[in-house]
Amino acid sequence: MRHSKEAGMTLIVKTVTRLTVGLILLYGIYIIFNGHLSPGGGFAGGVIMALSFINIMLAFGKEAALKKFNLSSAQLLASAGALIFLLLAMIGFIDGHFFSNFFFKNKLPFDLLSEGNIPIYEVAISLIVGGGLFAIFVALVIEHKADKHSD
Amino acid sequence: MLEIHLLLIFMIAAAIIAVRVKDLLSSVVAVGAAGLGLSLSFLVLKAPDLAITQLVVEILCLVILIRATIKKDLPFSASGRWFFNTLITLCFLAIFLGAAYFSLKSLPQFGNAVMRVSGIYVENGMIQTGSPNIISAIILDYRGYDTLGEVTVLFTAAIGVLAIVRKIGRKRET
Amino acid sequence: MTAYLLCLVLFSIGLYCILRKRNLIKIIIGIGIVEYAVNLFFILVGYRTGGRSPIFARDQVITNMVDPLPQALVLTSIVIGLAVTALLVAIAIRIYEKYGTFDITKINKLKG
Amino acid sequence: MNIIPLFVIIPLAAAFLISFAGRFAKRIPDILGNSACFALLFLSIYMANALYKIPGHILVYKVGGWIPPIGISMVVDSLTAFMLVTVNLVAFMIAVFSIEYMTKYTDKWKFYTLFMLMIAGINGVTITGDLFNLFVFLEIASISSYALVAFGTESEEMEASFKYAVMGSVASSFILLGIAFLYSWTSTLNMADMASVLAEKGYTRTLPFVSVLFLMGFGLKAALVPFHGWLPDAHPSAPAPISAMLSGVLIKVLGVYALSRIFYNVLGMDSRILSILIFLGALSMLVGVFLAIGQWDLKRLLAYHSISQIGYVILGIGLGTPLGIFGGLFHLFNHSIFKSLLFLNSGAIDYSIGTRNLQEMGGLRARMPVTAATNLIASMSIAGIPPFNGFFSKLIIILACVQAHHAGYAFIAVIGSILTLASFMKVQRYAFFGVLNKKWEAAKEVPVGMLASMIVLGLVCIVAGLFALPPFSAFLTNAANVLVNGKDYAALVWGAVK
Repeated sequence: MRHSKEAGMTLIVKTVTRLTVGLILLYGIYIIFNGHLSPGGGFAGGVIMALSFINIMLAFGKEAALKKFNLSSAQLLASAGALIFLLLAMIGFIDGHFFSNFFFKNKLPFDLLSEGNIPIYEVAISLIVGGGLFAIFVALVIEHKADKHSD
Repeated sequence: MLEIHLLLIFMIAAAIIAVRVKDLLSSVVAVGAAGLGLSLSFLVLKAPDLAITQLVVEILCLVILIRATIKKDLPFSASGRWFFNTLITLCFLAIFLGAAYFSLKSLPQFGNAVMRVSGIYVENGMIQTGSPNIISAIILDYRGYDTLGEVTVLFTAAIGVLAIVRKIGRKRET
Repeated sequence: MTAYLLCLVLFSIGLYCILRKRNLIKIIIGIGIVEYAVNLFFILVGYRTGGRSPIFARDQVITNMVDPLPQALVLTSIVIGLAVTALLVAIAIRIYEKYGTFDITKINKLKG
Repeated sequence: MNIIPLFVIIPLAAAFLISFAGRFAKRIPDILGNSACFALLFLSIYMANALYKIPGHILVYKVGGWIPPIGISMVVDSLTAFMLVTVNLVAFMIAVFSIEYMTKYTDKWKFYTLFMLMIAGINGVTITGDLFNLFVFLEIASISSYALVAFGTESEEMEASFKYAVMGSVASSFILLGIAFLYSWTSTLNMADMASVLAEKGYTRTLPFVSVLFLMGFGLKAALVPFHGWLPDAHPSAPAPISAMLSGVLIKVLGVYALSRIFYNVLGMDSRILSILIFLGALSMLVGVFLAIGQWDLKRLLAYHSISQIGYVILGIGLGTPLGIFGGLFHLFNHSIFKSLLFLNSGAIDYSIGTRNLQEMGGLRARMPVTAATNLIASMSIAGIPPFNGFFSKLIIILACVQAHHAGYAFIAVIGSILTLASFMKVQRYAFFGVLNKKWEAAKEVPVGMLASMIVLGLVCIVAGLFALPPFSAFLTNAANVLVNGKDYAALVWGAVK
């Protein structure tokens, strides 16, 4: 019973997940890149991306998902995102101030790249959030359960 | 604003159920309902960014809490065992609410935010940052430093959780 | 005014849960409720009657907007709440592994 | 000045780099962590020196180039510089100590990542000029400290960490609620702007409520007596360097510094708040020391003394007179030095013989001479024996009490000091003097790195008494003046922004 659960859920769930997970991921990416035009942004998008991986993990069991993306790569992704964010903020020193937002400016609003480095910030945030939350989830739920088995 | 009052009453009811119910799983589900009520309240209060964020965060919290609590709802001692302590807590909360009531009286009325600084954001935000979404303009440009703090908090929590779930904390050879 | 007060009632319910409940998961839930209440209070404070959400759209003139600053702050605050919840759940799971219970009356290896 | 943001950038960059590369190479966490701490210490001394030359000077950094009420500003005045020197001095010594000590634990890179994040949070709280930003960095420091308390992953540590995390979250909620009330009333978040708006709008019934919320929130973070329940569990459970960091720095910056900054510079201090602070300070002083005397666990005893000594600091700051604030800040500095030294000593004993129980120790002076000597210095400092720094700061606080016509509180302070002396006589008697316990014949002195940081802190204990005398006292007087002339804060910041 427990083992069948570890291997994933029923066929219906698996099929639906297979069909929707790409869409969820795409929606997350859409939200990230349109954060400055419409509601949403790096944070919500990052959580949605993490949720799509969690979805795979819950439907297909942990082996299938962890093969694609494991704990240490999630943590590396989060660190990389944080470093990118900090570096972007420090690039502002060129313009004179920490966090200055100066390149790509002077364009009309309502364009995808209308506003300086905000989209790049959004991507960095989504990396931290996606990686960090996925790492938290794996650490809390999956590895913890695996250890309970070995006891 | 009738909607917001109804939503608040719904949230209070969900919270009371979450506090009172004996079964942990039901409690988690009830608090999830309160979170969805919060998401709807954000929508009613014209904060769509927050509604989306609250919704996805709520789902994630629910998944984590349910996976953490499932099959573990062992019986636990009832909270009303020490009548005296409960009485003190209720007294404290009553005093808190009473004091809050008096201090709320002198705040600006609901629906009349002053917008001393925010007026500047609304006025110049789109031209100065190029972002039509003023929330994005604030969190990533005007107050980008706060967002650095925010992502650092999340990063801290991730590393903290990884540190806490280690199986062996100390090396044991002495 | 009534909305503010109802919001603080929600805060008090969460506080009651933290102070009086004897189960780790219930305490985490109490903290969650308190965070909901504080976040909602911040947004209530920034509401303007008849205001639009603070997002400009093409070819539209918007005169009355709700206060955008509390929304930006609450976004940060939600993330902080999520981080705290994750950390608390991690500690609670480890406590469960060590003691086999979520009941804090049975978790008392420390004296104080 | 362009170096102000570096106080946050350096530890954050170190943390992210350690987490990125730390698991691949063993030495990277040590090297990066220690060099970052050293750079911070150097920068803070440089900053303090720059400010020392011009009394009353204030530096404002506009993050992102936005002028203050619009963007976030960082403000460095004499008080900030004083806190930065205290924090980064202690942090560097603890980082050096951790190189050897933390080899007892697994996954050192996680420790250093969390440690650097904690320093980033503490420095961020210290330099910020924005109320919500203060909250965000306070949360960084708190969350990393919750995780660090549980770093040993034993059951007691988990229990202590959970208690601490719950109390800390409640405190944070109170603080955030207070900020929401203040935002509704003033519609701004910048501390200087808020101070001007509050002065302009005058008294309102919201202010007492907000004051109580902040008092509860920061009082919980500072472990003042009615709110102290978490401290005696959390501080002893952490690894020794983190105990030193928590007791030495964290409760002071998150509690005392934030409290006094907000009350003196933003809300405006009134006599009712002052009398509450004095009362809570005196209460903490007595309750902490009474609870400490009966303890047999060395770290737990030290933790109770932290409550008692924080009481002295709050008593001094709560007097509101120039001399009182001077004494309070002086004691804050001294306490962070000798309390971190005492916790490092307890860590050294634990490293060498593996116990914290005083009854099992005895005669360790013969086996661990340096630890014993530094511990004697720190014990005499905390108990207030003349040539050491603790004596001068306690004397100043007591004199300030008498001067402000609070002779009763002066008497309580003297009693607290005597009881502290008794309690540390017990530590000396059971741990270092007396007959060597047979079990510890093979006990060895700890490695050089750990000794070096303890010796430096011990030397600071001896030298720091000089801060009470001119010309060095100007350093502290300037810092105290920031609080004494609290109402000038807004004008100074606006003057620096232009």
